[in-house]
Amino acid sequence: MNLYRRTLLKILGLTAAGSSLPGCEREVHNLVPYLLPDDNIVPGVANWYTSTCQECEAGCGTIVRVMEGRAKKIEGNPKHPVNEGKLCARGQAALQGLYNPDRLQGPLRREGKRGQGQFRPITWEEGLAEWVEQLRTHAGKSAMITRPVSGTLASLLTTLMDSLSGRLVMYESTGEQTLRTANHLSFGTHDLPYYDLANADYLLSFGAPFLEHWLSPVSFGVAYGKFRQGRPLVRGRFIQVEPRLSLTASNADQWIPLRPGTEGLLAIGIGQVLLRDGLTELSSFHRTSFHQTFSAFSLEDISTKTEVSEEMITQLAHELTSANAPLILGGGPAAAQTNGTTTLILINALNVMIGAIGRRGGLQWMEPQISPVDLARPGLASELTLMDLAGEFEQGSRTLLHLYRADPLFTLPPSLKFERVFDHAQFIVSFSSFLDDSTSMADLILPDHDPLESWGDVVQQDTIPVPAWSVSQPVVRALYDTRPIGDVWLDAAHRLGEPLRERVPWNTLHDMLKSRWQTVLTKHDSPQSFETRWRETLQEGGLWPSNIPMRQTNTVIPSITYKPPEFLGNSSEYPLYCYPYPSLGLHDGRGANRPWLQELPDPLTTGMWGSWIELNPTTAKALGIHPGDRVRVTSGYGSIEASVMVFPGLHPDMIAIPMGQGHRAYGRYAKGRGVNPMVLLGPSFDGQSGSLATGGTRVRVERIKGGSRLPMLEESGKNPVIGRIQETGGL
Amino acid sequence: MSQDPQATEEYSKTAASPYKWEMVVDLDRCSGCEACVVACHAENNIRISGEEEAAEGRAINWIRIERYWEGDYPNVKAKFLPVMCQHCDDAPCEPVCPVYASYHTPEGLNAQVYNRCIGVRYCGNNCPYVARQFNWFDPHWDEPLAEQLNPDVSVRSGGVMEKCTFCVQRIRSGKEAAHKEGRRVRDGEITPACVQSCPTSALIFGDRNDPDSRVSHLKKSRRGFHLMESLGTHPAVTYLRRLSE
Amino acid sequence: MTDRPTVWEEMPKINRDLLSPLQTTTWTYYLWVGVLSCFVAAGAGAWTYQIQTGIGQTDLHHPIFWGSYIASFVFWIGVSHSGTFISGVLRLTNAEWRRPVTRMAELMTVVALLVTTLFVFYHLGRVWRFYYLIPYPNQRELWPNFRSPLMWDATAIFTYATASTIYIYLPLIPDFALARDRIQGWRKTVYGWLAIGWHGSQAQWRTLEMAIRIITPLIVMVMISVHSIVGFDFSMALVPAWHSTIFAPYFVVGAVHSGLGMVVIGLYTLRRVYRLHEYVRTEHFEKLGKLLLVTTLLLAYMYFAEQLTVWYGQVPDHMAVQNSLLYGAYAVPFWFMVSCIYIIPLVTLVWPRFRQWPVGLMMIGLIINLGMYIERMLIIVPPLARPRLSFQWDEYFPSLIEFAILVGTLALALLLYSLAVKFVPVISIWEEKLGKKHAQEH
Amino acid sequence: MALLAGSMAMGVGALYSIGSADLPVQDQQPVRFSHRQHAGTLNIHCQFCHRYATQSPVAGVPSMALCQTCHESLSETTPDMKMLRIYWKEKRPIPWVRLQRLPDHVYFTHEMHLFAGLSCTSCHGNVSGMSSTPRAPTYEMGWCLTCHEQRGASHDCWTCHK
Repeated sequence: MNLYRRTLLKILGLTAAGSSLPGCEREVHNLVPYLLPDDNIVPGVANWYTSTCQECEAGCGTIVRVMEGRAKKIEGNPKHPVNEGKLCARGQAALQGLYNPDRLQGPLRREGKRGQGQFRPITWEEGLAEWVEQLRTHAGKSAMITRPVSGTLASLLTTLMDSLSGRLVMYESTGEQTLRTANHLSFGTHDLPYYDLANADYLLSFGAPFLEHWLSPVSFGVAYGKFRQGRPLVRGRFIQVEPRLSLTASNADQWIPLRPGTEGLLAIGIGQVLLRDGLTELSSFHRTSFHQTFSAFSLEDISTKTEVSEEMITQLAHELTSANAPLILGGGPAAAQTNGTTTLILINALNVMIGAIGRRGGLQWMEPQISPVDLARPGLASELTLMDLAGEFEQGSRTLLHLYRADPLFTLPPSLKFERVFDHAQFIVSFSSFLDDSTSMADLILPDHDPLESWGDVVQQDTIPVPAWSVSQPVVRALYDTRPIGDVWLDAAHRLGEPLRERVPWNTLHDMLKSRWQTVLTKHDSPQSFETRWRETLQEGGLWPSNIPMRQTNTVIPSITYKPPEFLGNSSEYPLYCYPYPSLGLHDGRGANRPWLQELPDPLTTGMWGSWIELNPTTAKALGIHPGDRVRVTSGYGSIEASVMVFPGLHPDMIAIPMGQGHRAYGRYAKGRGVNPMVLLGPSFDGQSGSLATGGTRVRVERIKGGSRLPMLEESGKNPVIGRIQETGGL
Repeated sequence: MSQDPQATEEYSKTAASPYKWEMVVDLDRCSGCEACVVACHAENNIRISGEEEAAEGRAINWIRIERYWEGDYPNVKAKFLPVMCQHCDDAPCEPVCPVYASYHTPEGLNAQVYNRCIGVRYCGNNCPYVARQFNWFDPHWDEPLAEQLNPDVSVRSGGVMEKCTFCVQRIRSGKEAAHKEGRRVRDGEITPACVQSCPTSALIFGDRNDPDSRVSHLKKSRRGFHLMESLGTHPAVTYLRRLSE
Repeated sequence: MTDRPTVWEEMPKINRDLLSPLQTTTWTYYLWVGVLSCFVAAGAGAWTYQIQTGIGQTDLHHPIFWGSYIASFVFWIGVSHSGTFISGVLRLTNAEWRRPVTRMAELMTVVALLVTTLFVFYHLGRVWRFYYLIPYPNQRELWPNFRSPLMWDATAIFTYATASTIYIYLPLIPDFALARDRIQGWRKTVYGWLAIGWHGSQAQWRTLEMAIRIITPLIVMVMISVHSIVGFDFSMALVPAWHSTIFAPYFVVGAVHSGLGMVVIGLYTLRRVYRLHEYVRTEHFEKLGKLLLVTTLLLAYMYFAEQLTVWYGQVPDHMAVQNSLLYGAYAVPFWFMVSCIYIIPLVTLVWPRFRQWPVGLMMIGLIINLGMYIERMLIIVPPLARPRLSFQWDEYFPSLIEFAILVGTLALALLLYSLAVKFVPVISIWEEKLGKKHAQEH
Repeated sequence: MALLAGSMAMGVGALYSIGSADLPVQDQQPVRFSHRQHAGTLNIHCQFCHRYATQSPVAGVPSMALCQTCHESLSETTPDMKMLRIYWKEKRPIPWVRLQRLPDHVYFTHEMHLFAGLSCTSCHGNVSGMSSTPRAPTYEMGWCLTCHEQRGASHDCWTCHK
């Protein structure tokens, strides 16, 4: 802390921050001048620097307001094609990552036993030396688990892990592996299409939470605004089908609940009607296979199994055909079952039937572009891939573990026994900025800069109409004695000597970044010098070529056999389905150390600062449970205790729990708060994509003693005496 | 702020100010994503209340998304209503303040002067929109979270009422920029933090005195209504009804 | 006329009886004062803690911005009306039986007013900036807002405090003179000052009586306006169930109701402690009982009328409040309050025999005041707890700090009263004598 | 009676003057800088050192490097010049004592006041005649208002309060 204070005084001109806090009136105020003037800083005047949001993988462009060396606010970059100047709650809260009181301030070495959480500060030299030593010892046996990174850092890490014969695993718990697999099986490409919501006039969504966290929520938000009110005379109609009324579903004109896991069956029903009533024109290739697929069940059967009436199925099919530009999405709970990939392929087939492929207001792919930095990054890993990695650690073929902004011990269900990796790893190095659940198991921590302090770039070619190659630059000087992960890896590579040194000759990630961008910016043969172009790029926030032609896609949907979802736990002992969903603010838990996000009320339950169990009112009544009661949820794999919120928009046979809480570490705001629903989940996978079926475990709920006051924004909701109010006046 | 004589004439001598700031909330666009809430917290130095105070119902939000349930499963609907200070032309909070901490600016803003407020909280009672929030304790930020605080906005001490200002600091700097260039503020030049962040563009802000501003156009929409119109508070926030069949 | 000499013989006894509290003090008194002081200290500590840490030590939270402090403010203002009502109104109506009661009631007025102002300060979020409320010339060129009912309130209470101080002081002058002549030590000097040269000349008596005759109707008018204005604090607001025209008279009657109850308690206690059975007789209790019956009926009528109008109107905003009272979250305190201030007094006080039972009346006084305290809370809290946006509906119950301050303040009131008893005769000696004389003349 | 009147007058006076400005404590600067020498004798323009005044809310204190542009070529004739040299050599900024500070709830911008044609001396006094800069006239609200009134500038609270 002392160090930090002194640094600040040197760097910053006016100690004005003190005066903005109350209770300091009696202090003597000093004016501390700069030693050397910084031409970019005018005291009292804000500078805006472009950057790229790295809170999720959408890659929104941002601009950061900086005054006197401090970042004040993050807003969307108006010129950026992904988010058009808008930014979600989580992106804006990135500031509290930068200024988080629990950030690691320098390299740490474990003391005491692993997992005890005791560390002592060391110097970078010590840390690097030890790490390089370990890299030598465990040559060819290292692995790295990281949150998805892209751009230069991705290619650096890929190159290095490649040279070290290491294994690089990019894991994201909401990486939509199911969707990627389904799209690959349907359209033969790994790229995700651009879902042209803005120009659609009818949207049928099978659970896709596109206004919350799905793929690129801000760009979907922008498109949703246009879809509803952006065109004169046309207002898009939106139907959402899913067992729980999500935030996205609550925006729909109609929410159709159905039995969990039967989304694919409903898609078959709709397709069947489309085919039966001749409402679709298909190529001969598809006609036979589709007929086979879509006539496997009778409509009556489908209606019983999905709990959606036959009339509704017919109506949906007819609405789809009478719309000019209908679009169908699938995701969220539909993808979170053991049959997730099949379901999504069936939904893709529906999109083919309504002619949405390659159409305006449908699914579009752009021609692949050569990005400034090569895209040689591995695909995202599924949970099964992680299991495979764990196996390698168990066998001893991997012994050195690197962690970067990934917290598998928190995001994976304990039933997967991923702690095997930590038990068997002989040495664990983490580059994370926080002591999260996994990093606190590390032996050596070499903390990275915050994204706002470091150079980087993000390549986004999925789910947008034009590629966005965004740059992020350090908008504030590093607060602490941390080092950018890229620089640290380059340093290590140089210490390891040839041949690594030759493959990555740069000293810093910044050098590497610039040299890579040089090839692109000069390739676009403009008369200006690279430096000018580079400065322009930084001012713009990146590069996004326009007029990218659309790619013709071949649909390769095979003949599909629908299989019903499988659930762990028998229905007599565990009568309820369980659906843990990513929280709007905390996502899978990475936002849990940001007080703004902790205090952000969940939009539907209005809960804050904690966890809760959502129960349908009828179910709650049958179980004799009142709002605010404490319950224990038990599955065959674990149990959690939390208070109940009665949630009217939930399938009666289902409970829902927000993810993101229940950290064992991760700083003062997150630690020990709420419960982690992952504890309940068993090893249930969607075989095709290898994704964990988060909706695939059954549970039971029982009331236990006690009750607690869960913070809620809705005052009346806290109090069962007042109950629920129905009036909405003129909304 | 001081002006050249001509501008002064224009600003203070005429009863009507050149600007009248208003907002439109399109409920058909609002998705309830709460980007505005965090934007507001970041911009306006809103305190972090913490779990305990939040449980006591004391979490401060200048803009909140109210959620109203309608119907029962399976025909249940959740409707969102963003509520912030409505900057009423006939604001009930203004006449009741014994010390003039709450007053109306010539530009139609309902102002709260924090350093004048002594915390009798009458204004809070009298606001039918429950837009006013009170600082029950002194604010606190764990170091170094306070580095983020916006120097353009006062940090409110305990015992003081606060509420949405339509981001007056942004209005002020927008007007200064326009004034230095000797022109009026252009439509869309000034955006409060919530409006700026709103992904679906459900919030629109502008000058009602400019007949061509987006706010002026949207206000005339047939979907438009005011919250609790019958109370006669004449809010500066117009809501556009959510459409449904 | 035959008893004439006896009346004059009684005079020294009256002097002795009524001055005795000023002259002798028992150990129980010291104990009582000591205990009260402890409570006051606890309350003061709680207040200090609240100022240091923040007004959040209360259970207040939006949308319930006002709570027990304002309720207590209204309650104590009501109590302070007892003095002016008993002595002012009864003086105006020439009710002879008032004589032993007036001084006790007037003392109550002053003590209650002091306590009332304290509640304003407890309530302020930034009490150290209280002077913003005072209209004084300042370099900021800022004035308070006279459109605010709170400013009306402040003005009214200031007027009432000034007027009632004068009102209690005037009839005290002859008694101070009496004390000056009979008590030695430092107090003699103080009484000398306070008696401002009273020596009982015919001219002085005439002036005094004239002054009292002038101020009495004035103080009654001030009293009515003061509590009307306290009612305006609420009825001027836009809050559902506050915005009602009946509030002003309703508040006045309510105040008198609790004030009378308080007088009965005081009368009973002082009579017991200082053995004033000769002066405070069953007759007094019976008369006060009748008055209480009147206020009970009046108040009940007004309350019923108000609730009836709300019910008949069926405006949803107002109905939400009424429902919460009748059978919602506030039903228990509501029905308890209704029994305390309407039902129990009504069924007991209609019996003449009951009215002649001092202990019973004292208990009715206690019940009424308990009920009125709750009633004040129920006027303030439920309407705030049911704002028009139902998303914000909430509940409130005073916190421990609030209770500590409330109890401490009650102790302070009792302490001040107990101290006052040691300083001024609790029964106006000269008026008592005058009464005896009148009685004899008739 | 005179006592009473006197104490009342004092009370009202105290209330009248209650403001928010700093009290003149610890005005001793670490280096005794003289505005008379710099702005007076040498006639250096205010904005040569306080260079942000026209473009920022704050006028800014000159960086050490800016001091050094002149002082580098000057011989150290006074102990304070030596002090300055020591600070510079040690690469330490001089912790100037802040003499003029507005509370957090006040919005004030040098930029707009200079744009309106005010001169620095209007508010800061004739510092070019002062060897040691005193604490400024208390920037009380009434003082601001007087000028705003005279010049017809806005009286709206939110012009200056944030």
